[in-house]
Amino acid sequence: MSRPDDLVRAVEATLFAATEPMSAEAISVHLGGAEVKAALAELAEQYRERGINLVERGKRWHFQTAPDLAHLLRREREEVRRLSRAATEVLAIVAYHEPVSRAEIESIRGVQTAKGTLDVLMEAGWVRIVGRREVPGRPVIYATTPEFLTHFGLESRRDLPGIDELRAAGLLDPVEDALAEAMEAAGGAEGEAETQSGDEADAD
Amino acid sequence: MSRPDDLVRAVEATLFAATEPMSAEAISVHLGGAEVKAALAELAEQYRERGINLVERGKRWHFQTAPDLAHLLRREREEVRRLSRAATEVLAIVAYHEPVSRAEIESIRGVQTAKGTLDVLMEAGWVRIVGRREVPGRPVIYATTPEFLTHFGLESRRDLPGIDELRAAGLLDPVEDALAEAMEAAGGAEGEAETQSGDEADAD
Amino acid sequence: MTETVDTPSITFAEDDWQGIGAAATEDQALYLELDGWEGPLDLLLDLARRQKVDLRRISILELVDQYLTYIERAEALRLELAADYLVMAAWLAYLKSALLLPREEQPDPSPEELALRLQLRLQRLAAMRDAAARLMGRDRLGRDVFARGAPEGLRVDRKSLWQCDWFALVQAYGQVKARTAPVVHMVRDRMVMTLDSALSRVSSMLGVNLDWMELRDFLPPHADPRLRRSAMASSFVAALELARLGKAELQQDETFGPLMLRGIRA
Repeated sequence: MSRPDDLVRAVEATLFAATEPMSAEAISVHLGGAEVKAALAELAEQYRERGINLVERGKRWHFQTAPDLAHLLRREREEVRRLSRAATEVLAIVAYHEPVSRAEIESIRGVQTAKGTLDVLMEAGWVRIVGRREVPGRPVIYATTPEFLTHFGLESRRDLPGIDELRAAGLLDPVEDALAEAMEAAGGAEGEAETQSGDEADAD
Repeated sequence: MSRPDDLVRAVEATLFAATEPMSAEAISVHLGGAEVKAALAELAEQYRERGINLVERGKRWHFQTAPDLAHLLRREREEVRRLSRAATEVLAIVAYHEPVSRAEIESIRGVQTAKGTLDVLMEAGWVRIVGRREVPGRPVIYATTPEFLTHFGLESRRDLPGIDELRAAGLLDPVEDALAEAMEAAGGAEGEAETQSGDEADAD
Repeated sequence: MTETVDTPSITFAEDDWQGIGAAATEDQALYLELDGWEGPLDLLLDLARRQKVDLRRISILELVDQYLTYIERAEALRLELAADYLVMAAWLAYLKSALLLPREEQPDPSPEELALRLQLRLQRLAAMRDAAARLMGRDRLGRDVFARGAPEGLRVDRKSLWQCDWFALVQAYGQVKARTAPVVHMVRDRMVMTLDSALSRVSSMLGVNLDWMELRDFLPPHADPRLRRSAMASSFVAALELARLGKAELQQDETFGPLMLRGIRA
């Protein structure tokens, strides 16, 4: 690697030393107000094929090891918490539907959500309360955090696997909306939702 | 920048993720017995002029921030903070009565004085310890510093107005607590507010 | 398997879900895991997946039959079923009968609508379950990719630049002085009759009169009301004092009644 310019070196050193992902703004403040966006882009490019990469997750940047080297590093490091099936489902529902209330989560899952399930996700730092829905009862609504994006390697929520397809297929809309639409389209005869046809999802 | 070979990438990622410096042997063991010396030398060269360097210390390798950027790791930020009312009182008592012990300050103020208050004044550079009073317990005694005079634009402590002048200026009239607090609040609005209520609250 | 086209969907490939029941091919094994389902919708989805068709083309009637069969057999095995499984069974039985009714006798909402609603819910649950699996399968920080093991950390030392001005300093001292100065109470000048003058007045009046007199009669006549209050207090104390010295006797017939006073000749 060639010697980068001083700003790039400073951004590189700052992000290397940081214990948490940093936003461009935070880096800029740390470096006395320098404009760092170009330096970040340059660094990301320089590290693109190396054993460590510079990545942006939810507007925050950090260095991490390259994903293809996971097998070398994984070993003695099973620190990642194992989520229950219920917790993974709730997390997915929050991520794909946010902001979402507990009742909405439950209506999708068809079961009550144990109090502990959301707590686990909040304790992990992946989900937080973002306010209340202005409907009767003013239920609390939940959304994901920047830490969620960091952990799952998502630049933004747009990177959620399959979210565009799910949205296009209407699968992120409430049942009521889809029902009204389908009844209209199919004349209520066959009860067959002819919205978008699809093929098998390839979840690996 | 070309993609480094896989072994170099693996060594790079391993050292990056390691929680401690690693010897070449330990890296080799971690990577299934690969010969890593050449890869280490290559990496060290590639990082030589970057914001982070790969260095060998006592036969163990680790990444560290480039020495010329070490200042980035520890920065000082100055914040203008207004002295709390309690601290201002203590400072005034020290100025008028120096040298004075903490017990004497308390007896003049009529309220207990937190240790932190004097610490703040010493941190500000306005008060210092000038010795001990030769009485039982040998309490520490405090006095003002030359910086104190400079900051307050005083030639000497004799420039401080006397009791008679204070009385003439109406500064000895009892001030209702509410009024005092209102003045405090109004003054605190500018700059970093030192929230406090009452006399006992001290700056931390 | 249904014919598929080139757009994404929410069906499950046979091997992409390792959930409960995936390995349970025998009915018996399946029943014993009834606890493992997170509610009837979960069980229905699992059954639907066994039809191995796109969820949008699933046969609701077949699904209902399968569900009811499972519930019946679970009951036959005396497995304790949660109430919501039974509620769902009852509802599905109703749905089935409605679906089989002649068209003109259909209730409202139509059984087709109810079936569609169930189908839509299953699709949504399946979509989220699929999404969860894909999310969990990503390169996760701390599992697949790693942050720096021993970051130096960025320290920002906050240094306080204390501010205080001359006026605040002097004013603070003034406040301390004002607060701790000895408090002097100024008592207003009042018209009073001292105890001494009351004593001499009462004893001299007792000397000239041997009859019972009310205490009020000892007070100076036409006095200012404020002086009168003071005189009353002083005269009362004077009367007590004279009684103590054996120079007078006191009598009061009732509480708050007139206090009578009479001199004793030595």
